[in-house]
Formats: sequence, structure tokens, C-alpha cells
Amino acid sequence: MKLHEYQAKEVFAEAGIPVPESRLASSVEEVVEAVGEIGYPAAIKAQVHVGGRGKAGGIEIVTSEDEAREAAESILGMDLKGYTVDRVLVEAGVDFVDELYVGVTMDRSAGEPVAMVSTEGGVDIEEVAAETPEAIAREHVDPAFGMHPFESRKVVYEAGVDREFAGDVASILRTLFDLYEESDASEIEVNPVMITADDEVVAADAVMNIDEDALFRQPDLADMAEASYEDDLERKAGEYGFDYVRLSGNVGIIGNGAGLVMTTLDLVDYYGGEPANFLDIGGGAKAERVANALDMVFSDENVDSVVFNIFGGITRGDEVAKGINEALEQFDEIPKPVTVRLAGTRAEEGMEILNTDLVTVEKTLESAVQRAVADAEEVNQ
Amino acid sequence: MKLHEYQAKEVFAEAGIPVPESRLASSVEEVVEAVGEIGYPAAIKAQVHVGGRGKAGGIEIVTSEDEAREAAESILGMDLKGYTVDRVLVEAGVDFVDELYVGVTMDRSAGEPVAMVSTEGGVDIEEVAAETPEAIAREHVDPAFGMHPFESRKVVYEAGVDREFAGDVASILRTLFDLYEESDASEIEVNPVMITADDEVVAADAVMNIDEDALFRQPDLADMAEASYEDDLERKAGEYGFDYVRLSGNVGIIGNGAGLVMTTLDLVDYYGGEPANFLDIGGGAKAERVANALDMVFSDENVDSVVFNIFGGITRGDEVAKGINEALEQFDEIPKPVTVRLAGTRAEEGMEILNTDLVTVEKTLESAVQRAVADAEEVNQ
Amino acid sequence: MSILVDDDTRVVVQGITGGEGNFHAEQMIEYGTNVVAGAVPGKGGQTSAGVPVYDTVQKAAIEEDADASVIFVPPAFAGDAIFEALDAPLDLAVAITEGVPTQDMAKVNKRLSEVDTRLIGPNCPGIITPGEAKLGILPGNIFSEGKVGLVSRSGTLTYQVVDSLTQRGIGQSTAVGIGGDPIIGTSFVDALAAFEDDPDTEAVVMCGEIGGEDEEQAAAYIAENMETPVAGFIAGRTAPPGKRMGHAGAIVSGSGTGTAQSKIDALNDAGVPVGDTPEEVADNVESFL
Amino acid sequence: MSILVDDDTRVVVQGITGGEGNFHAEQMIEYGTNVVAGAVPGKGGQTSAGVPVYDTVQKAAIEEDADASVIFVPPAFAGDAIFEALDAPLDLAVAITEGVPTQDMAKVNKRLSEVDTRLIGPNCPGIITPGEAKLGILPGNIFSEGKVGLVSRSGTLTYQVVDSLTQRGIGQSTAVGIGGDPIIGTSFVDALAAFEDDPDTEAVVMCGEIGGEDEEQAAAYIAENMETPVAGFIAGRTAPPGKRMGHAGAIVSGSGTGTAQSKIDALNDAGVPVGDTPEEVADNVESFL
Repeated sequence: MKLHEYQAKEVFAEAGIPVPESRLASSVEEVVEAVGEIGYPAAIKAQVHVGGRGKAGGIEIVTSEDEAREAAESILGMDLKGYTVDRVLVEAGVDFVDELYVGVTMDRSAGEPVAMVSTEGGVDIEEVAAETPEAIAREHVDPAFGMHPFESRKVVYEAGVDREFAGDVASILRTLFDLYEESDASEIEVNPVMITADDEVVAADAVMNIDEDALFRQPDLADMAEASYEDDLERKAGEYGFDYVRLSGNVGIIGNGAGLVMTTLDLVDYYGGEPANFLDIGGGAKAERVANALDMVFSDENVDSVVFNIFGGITRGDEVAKGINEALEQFDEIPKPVTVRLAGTRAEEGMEILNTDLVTVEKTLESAVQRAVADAEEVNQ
Repeated sequence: MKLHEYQAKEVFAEAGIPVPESRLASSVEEVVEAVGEIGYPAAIKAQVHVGGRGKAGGIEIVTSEDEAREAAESILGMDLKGYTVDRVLVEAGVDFVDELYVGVTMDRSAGEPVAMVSTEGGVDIEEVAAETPEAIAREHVDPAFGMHPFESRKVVYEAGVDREFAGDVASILRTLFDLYEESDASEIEVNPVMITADDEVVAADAVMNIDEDALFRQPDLADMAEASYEDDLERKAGEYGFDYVRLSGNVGIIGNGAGLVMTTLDLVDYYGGEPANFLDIGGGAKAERVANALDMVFSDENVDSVVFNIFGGITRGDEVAKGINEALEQFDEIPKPVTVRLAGTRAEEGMEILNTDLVTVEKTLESAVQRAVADAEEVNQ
Repeated sequence: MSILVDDDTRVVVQGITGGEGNFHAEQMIEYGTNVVAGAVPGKGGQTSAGVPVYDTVQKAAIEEDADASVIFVPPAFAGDAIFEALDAPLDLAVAITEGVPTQDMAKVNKRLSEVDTRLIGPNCPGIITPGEAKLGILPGNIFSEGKVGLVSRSGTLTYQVVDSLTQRGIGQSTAVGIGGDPIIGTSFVDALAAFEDDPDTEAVVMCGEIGGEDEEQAAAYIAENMETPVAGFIAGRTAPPGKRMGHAGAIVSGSGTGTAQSKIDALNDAGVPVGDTPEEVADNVESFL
Repeated sequence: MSILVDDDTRVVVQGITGGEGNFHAEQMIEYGTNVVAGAVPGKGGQTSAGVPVYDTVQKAAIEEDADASVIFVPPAFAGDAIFEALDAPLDLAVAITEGVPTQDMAKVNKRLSEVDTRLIGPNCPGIITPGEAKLGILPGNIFSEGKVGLVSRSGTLTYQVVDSLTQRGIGQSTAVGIGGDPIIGTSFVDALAAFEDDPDTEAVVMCGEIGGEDEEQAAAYIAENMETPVAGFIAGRTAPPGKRMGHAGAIVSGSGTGTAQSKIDALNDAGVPVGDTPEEVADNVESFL
């Protein structure tokens, strides 16, 4: 769950990490008011979950009210890689002499967190990682102990941070690591940490992703996450408790179990269609969840046909079938053609129950996907 | 550094551990006022660092104002194993049906903390440990992880705590363990934890010792510790920064290094004398520390003679000798006879510097101690 | 004729008095699994699913001579439940729970390096040795005894493949669901090594998915160490970067690591055929036998 | 002719730019110790006591091929400094610092169980192999080369005994001060085992004191494993219970464990003569040779 820059900076500031003065604004007038308070130069930064905002025109530096107004008009409401910008962060410009990268993430292979520092800050760090990996110093941290002070110093010195600022940077890294643990983050990144002309060390950007599985014990962050949904369907999926990802195709997909749903997507693609979404209804789904899932997929205007693929373990085919019947019987006309494939626990009972006036029943995964792809093509002819 | 019961209970209460309602009182009138607010029955408990207060008459249960007044008059000002009681805790009496022991301490051999629970609460736990060690369940805790919830449950169930209260007791134990770590305690003990007639679980006593070496990062506890000195000389030693322990004999002892000072005490005893104190001036002592040490020992009215034993490593014999001369030259008459033995770094220079009008110089540890013992005997003849 | 579990495995069910725990304990017993006890704090002395319940795993292990556990406890308490299983100590712990916070698992992972217990999962369907024992929630009826080992990060995808195999008359030695989380106790390599050592496993199916590098490491292991033929499958070819595809571990990073293509290439380089569809996987297995 | 350190030992001084660190670095070098570097964060590139300073211990170890460190940093940072030495990794770390919080040492102790580094101390005078190297603050001039090993929880008490030995013409193989804290890296047993394995140590002096059970464990070890004769001394016979006698570890518990008598009895039972005075200890050693 990604926090917005402005949210992450609130968290940083509370933990004592220096951040530039800033205001959140959602209208041109608010932007003008904010720069009036903060002064010039100021940065106007789109608050959307999109990487490379700067290059895409989502960040502008302004040095006058006219420029601020102009930037606000251009950024607010703009479409940034599919997301509409409705808020910007207005932030004091920093006169910097150097930029660093500092981050903490989970190294899955090692099963432990890793801290990273690089003097190649302010640029795409993934490019640095790919092209000059030696420019990023790394230090694994034993999660039982947390980060020892010496570890923060070691990685900062190893990265080649100027000795004059090494202590401050190490201290920021340690605070970031503590935040990483306390807030159940999956990733924290500051790119860049700026060394200012006044020899201060400031977090000029802030990326913070929270482990969704830990939101139950992070109520404040869960509230922030709530405010950061950017897609109505994804918000709805969150309310229904589904694992859902929206894609750009037209074949709607519902299934149980992440691997099987991914496989269904892949097969749609394999048979020449385009998946519209990933939707996992999870284990043991009953009628209501089935109806909710159909509602989700029908709500997506891009969807032209639906494939419903269940392999029952805990989930019972007869219950799923009943749920599908009930959900579809409420429509005068079925909004999009639905193909159902049931296997596993009580699959045969389920297939007998299914109302074939409402859905097409297929016996294999492959044939069900092929049918849904064909249906979608038909709609588009 | 021991906290008083009332101090430890403040810490407990803040951490969310249930404790009986209580007031601190230092006069009979305050006691009467306190019981008036708290009600009857109430316990009047002497706040001194003495084990077995109850048996020694330092705790009384009162059921009326007259009894409260009587108890306050008898306890306030009483001498409890050498300590004068100047404060009592007035505490609501608890109607209990069972008493448990719960504690956390450092197992030195294992190098890790150990949690202990016993259903034999409310009695001398050291007796239980000696006679029926199996009545105390123990769980070692890995200090890198801290106490896992399952560990708190395991030791509580193993001790045989009634299943009805096991969850609450485990939860108190976990809080105690967290306190143990957060407050740099060397020992935390609640004896008894009471199961009340209303099925509540309450910490009815509270022992909390803090690691003196960690007081620098425990400012609040350091303040409490400050308020808990009970001997003027020990307070003075704290101010001077000496390791000092007052004993009951009449040969004052000053030396450098804990092992050597202990050995000097032992030799005083071995040669028929009685040590008056342990005083370690530490390594690298200069003139001022030497003078302060002499001041300490001279201030102890029990002291009849003094042995000053230095083996110089970092500490230089000539500096110590100068310090002794300077300190003693300020007296018109030396208060108690002083024997000095210097060895190690610059010992010979030191012995030449020493003013033999003021001190007796001996070449060996054994002869120095014998001389001081003889001096003390002479004073008492 | 199996790895890790068989009909001698003596199983404690952690969380046996909960709805899911109780249901699956009964299912496991019905399948023939040697479930000997349950462990639920505060429920000691009760009976659930026909077996005695103890307050702690250690007590259950001592009293009933158990050597394995299956964990059905809510995510907030699952990390602690795993620590308890490691402390008992048991030889094997299977954590079914989905949604365990990753940092809890990082701590568990550290502890795993200090003990001899094998952990499977979390967020997994468990492990089954057909005809002998199942520890978890896999539907026993689709499995059949035989000589093909399966290891997978996904539950229902495993069932899909197993179903194809069983329908072709191809039985399984053991099937192990290692789980869809970023940090798990048993990796592909661990499971592959066990199958390689099992004289009665003649072929292995490995179902991977996007995210992490476990499949790439498995490919390297296969190339260097395995005689037993392996048939592969990788789910998530169409997953966009930066999105979590159901499983907490199924995410292609923004920088493009953890893609299906990278894993498919690695497996192909190791001589492992990777099917485009589950049926193709079954075809490949059939060709090995 | 020694244990743990000799003239090949390449030493980093942690905290070399501090007053104490600098003074003792110079003293060590003067004694002939192979001090190759200092380590102080932020002071990299400087020179102190004639050797180069690095920002981290690891860098010092790599650049100067060091294998041991002596730690002179204030108590609040000493635990971290020890962790840094273990991480470098070095073979030996000697922590002189007095007053390290016990819970910091409990964490260090846990880490020690995971690495190969030996820690001596904290709150100790260090270790010396006369004529070869000293790591710590022991006054080199009172030591002489020879065949008696010393291990002690106390600094100045060690000097007292060594002085007696040297004056009698009895030299020392190695003397190690293990420190006066409740939790220390090297125990009596560790040091005794090293002396037992050293063909050139012909007798050992062990100076214990009240508190803990390390001396009792040492007695058991001596009885079961040692051929080399041991002469004992125990300080603190007159210490009252519950009072910390200077050393954080020198405390007889309220329940009466950790007394001098218990330790003396244990040593006597193990055949170790325990002197009443330091001179008697020297007498006992003399009788062994």
C-alpha cells in the first residue's frame, strides 16, 4: 500500500527526519496561497502513485506567483500515466550541492531487510542498480536485533558519502530503519536526500510502502492508505475484501487462488484475448462473495465477457453455482456473457445446478477461457 | 539501584499493570487522610530497601482510623534492619483468593534474561527456590527477540496457574518483561500477584532494581533512584563517583580496582580486624579524587584507622602520593591514622614523596593491612 | 515413497478449536492423517475433532509424542504460533495462515536459521503424501498415489495440475505447497532437494509464479544437482509491474525483476520444459515417465 | 608459549583518538604490540598514535589485515563497538570499557553465539603475552616471560599476584583479565581450556571473586579436564549480600548464592588450593613448578 509523498513526509517529520517546509493544495488558489507562505523558489509536485513524475511533467519549480499559478493550472487535473492529479504538494525549494539515495527494503532471498545508500541520488536508482550496481552500498540487517548504529555508519561510509555529512546521513538512515520496522513498511526510499548549500541534510522526496498484511496493527497508516486509493474499482475491491488488480483488456476474470487466477489471465492472453482484471475471491467463497465479484466485473465498462474459474478445495462448487445463479437472476438481461468452469469439490453438483440460460458451462479451464475470449471478440465485431 | 515499592508501582501503573489504589504518606496525619480516601481494610507499608518487611513489623493491615493512626505511629520512624522509616505507602487492602510469584531477572550463566512464575506466591521465594525449585517455572528469553507471547503463556501454564487467570497473568508477565528491557532493570519481581475474590489479577507488591550502568539513558528512573538513597555516606559516594559500600567495622579502606579492594577487606578480616567500608577510587585517580576518598572515610565516625592500598597501572603512585599529602596537610591533626602502600607504576617515586609525618608507609599489602588493624585496635584500647 | 510426511507423522493442530482449524483437523483425520492433539491457549483439557487439546504446543508434543504441527491461527498471532512450534521443538511446522505480516516472517526466518525445524508456508495449502497423510487444506480426493512430486507456490493451481495428472493415471509421491508469501520457510530448492533424494519420486512438477528469485535459484539448483526430470510452469506472464497479484509475494518489481519471462528463461536454460498451459505441464510429465 | 595473542596479532584500536584510547595505543606500541590501525567514525584519514585511522573497523581490518581489536569507547557506545568488531569480522575483540549496560551485553552475548570472534571483557584490563604483545591497559613492566598462565576477573588484583610472581623470578605465559561484569565474553572455563591446550603453560593462577557461578563452573571443568595445576584466589569473603562491590558482577545475591565460600569450596573440591592472601597464591604456584 503506497503512501503519497505528502503522507510519507508527515511520518518522516514526526520521526524527526528533516524535510522541506510544505503545504498540500488541491486548487490553483490554494497553490498560490501556499507559495505565498513558503516563498520562492518552490516546487509544485503532483501527488499520484506514479514513478518518474518529474520527467512526465508532474513536478515544476516556480520562482514567482505567475509561474506558480501557471504550474498549478497545468499540473492539477492533468493525466499522469492514467491517474488524474487532484492534489499537489507545494514545497520550499532546496538549494542543494549534492544528492544521495537512501532506502530500506526487504531482501526476499535473504529473508531480511537491506539498507541501501548511494551517492548517485536524484536519478533513477533502478537504472543505477542495473548499470553500476557497485555505486549502491548495501547492508543487511538482522531483524531480531534491528539496525545497529555501526551498520548505519558502515553503509554510509562504504557508499562514499562525504565524511562531513556521514554522521547526519547515518542518523537519518537509522531513523528510516526504525520507521520501516515500526510502521511495517515493505519499502522506504528517499531519493534524493539533499545536502544543502547550508550543510544541512534534508529528505527532499519520500516513498513509503506499507505491508498490506500488517495494516491491522497500523491504524494511522491504514487511514492514510484509505485516502490514497486512486481507482474506484480498486476501492470497491478493498471494501469487498477481494484481491483485485485492474488491467487494460476486455475479458473479465474471476477465480479462486492467486496462482490459478494468474494462470487464467495468462491463458486469456495465450488464446488471443486481453485480460481486464485479476480478481481472486479467495477460499471458501459463499454466495454473497460470488455476487460481489460479478458486480465488480460487470461494473468495469471495459469488460466484454467474463470467465469464472473455480477449482474447489475448501470452496464448494455447488455453493459457487448457487451464488452465480442468484446473482444473475437479478438481471433482466445478463450484462456480459459469462462462462463458468467448476472443478474439484462438488464441481459436478455445481455444474448441474448452474442455470445454462444465464451462463455457458465449460468442463476445462482451457475451453472456458477460449469461450470467453471468443465472446469478447464477438462483442467487438 | 533499588526503587521503592511506591516508585515501582508508579512505573507498573503507567505500563498498564493493575495495582491497588494507594497514597504515599510521611506523617501520621497523612496516613489518616490517605486511609480516609482509600477506605478499609488498608495496608500501611514501610518504604525502605529491606527484605521481609512484613515479618519485621514494617507492614500492618488496618480496618479503622484508630488502627491506622496506631500503625502509622509505630511504623513511621521505626528502625527496620538499620534503616529509619520515613515514608509509608497506604494501600487499599485486597481480598485475595490466591497469590502468585512473577519475576524477571538476568541469568548470568546463560547470559540472558529469565522469567519466573510460581503458584507459591506471597512467601519468601528464595526459600521456595532452595527447597522446592520445581515449584518455580522458568523460561529463558532471547534478548535479541524479546519475549514472545507464547513464552509468557508457556511459563504461566507450566507453573500451574489456574487456566481461568493464565491469560491475564501471562499478559502481566509480558508487560513486566517489556518494562524490564525498556527500563534497563536488573530485576523485576511481583510477590505476590494476587487473584482477587472478584477474579481480578493485581500486582500487590513491586520490586524493581535498575542497572546502575544504564542510568545514563534512564533519566526518569535516575531521578527516582536519587530519591531512594538511604545512607548519607552512600549518597556522598554517588556524588563523588566512587564505588562505595558501608560496612560495620572500624578499619577504613581505600584502594583502586574492585578485586584488590575486596582483597584488602578480606585481609583486614584475615588479620583480625573489621572492615568499615569498600571504597574503590577507580583507575587513573588524581589528587582531587584521593582527597575526596579520604574525606569519605574520615566522615565515617565508625572508622578508627585507614589503609590506603594502590597498585598502579594507569594510576600513578607519585600522583596518589601528592594527593595524600595535600589532603592531609590541610588538617591540624590527622583525624585517624593512615597507612599507605603503593605498588606498580611510579610506586617508588610515590613512596619517596609521601610525608611520613602524616602517614605510615608500608611496602607490602599484607604489612599495610596488619598495621592498619593494629592502629584500629590501639584506638580502642 | 514420499518426502517430509508419511503415516508415521504425529500431528498437532494449532488452533484446532477455531472454525477452520476444527474443520480441517477433521478432514485430515478422515484422510488418515495421524492427528494426535490440538493446541490452543486456555482450551487445555478439552477435546476437539476427537483429539485432546493442550494449552501449549510443547505440552502437546510431550504428552502425545508429536513431531509436526499444522497452524490455523489468525494472521496477527501466526508468527507467534510458528515460534511456538519451533520452540517445542517439532520437526515440521506447516503454516496455512494467509496474511502474516512480512516483518513477522523475517523474524521467524532468522529463528529458522537457529533451529532444526522445517517450516512450510505460511500462506500455503500444506503438504500431502497421497494415501498416507495430509497436513493442510488440500482436497485429498483429487490426489492419487504414485511417483510424481509436486512443489508449488499456489494452492488451486496445484490442484489444477494434480487433477490433470490423476485423470491421466499419473499418481503423486508428495505434493507440497510452499506458499505465496515473500518470505517462506521452505523454498523450491529445499523441496526439490528432498525430491531428488527420494528414490521413489521419478519426476517433479514445479509451479512457480512472478516475484522474487526463488524460481531462478531453483533453476540453478536443478541444472547442477538434479537427475530427476522436472516439468515447470510459471504463472503471471500477463502481470503488470508493481501490482500485487493476490499473493503477497507475487509482484513484479518496478525495476522489472521477478518477471515470468526471467523465470521461464532460467528454467529453460536448466533444461526444464515450461508448459504454456496446465495441460501442457501434464503432457511434459507424461513424457518423462 | 602463549594463548590468544602473540607478536603476530595485528591490532586495531577502536576509539584511538580519545584520551584513553590514544594513551594506551601508545603504551601498547611501546610494549611492542603490533598495533596496525585505529577506528573512529568521522576520523578516517587521520593518523593517531602513529597509525592510520579508519572510519569503520571493517575498513581498518581490510586495509591493514588486522585480526584483533581493543575497544576504548564510552559505555553508551561500547556495545555497538563490540558488535562492529564481531561484524568486521575479527578473531578477537578486547573490550576495556567499564560500565556497559548489562542488557547491551546480553544482546552481544547472543551475537557471540552466532560468530567465531572471541570477546574478552568488557570491564577488563585486557590480555598480555609478556615480551610479545599486550592488548589493554595492563602495566607491561611488572610482567616477565615464563610459563605461568593467569586468568582473573580483576585488574589490580592480577597485578598484585603477577608482581609477587615476577619478584620470585616466576614468569608468565599469558595473563588475561576476563572482566568484572555479570555478562562477559570469555569465561574462566574458556581461558582455562586455552591454557590447558597451551604446551608452554605449566601452571595457572585463577583469581575469582564473589557473584555468579563462573568459578564453580571452572572448578568442575578443572576437576574433569585439566592436567595443568591451578592455584586459586577468591576475593570478597567479607562482602555482605545484596551489595555491589565495585564490579557490576561482584554481588552476593540475597539468597546467598555467589558467595566466596561456595567458590572456595568448589575449587578445593576440585583439588585447587585457594590462598588466603595473594602471597599464599604465589607460594602455591611456586610449589607447582
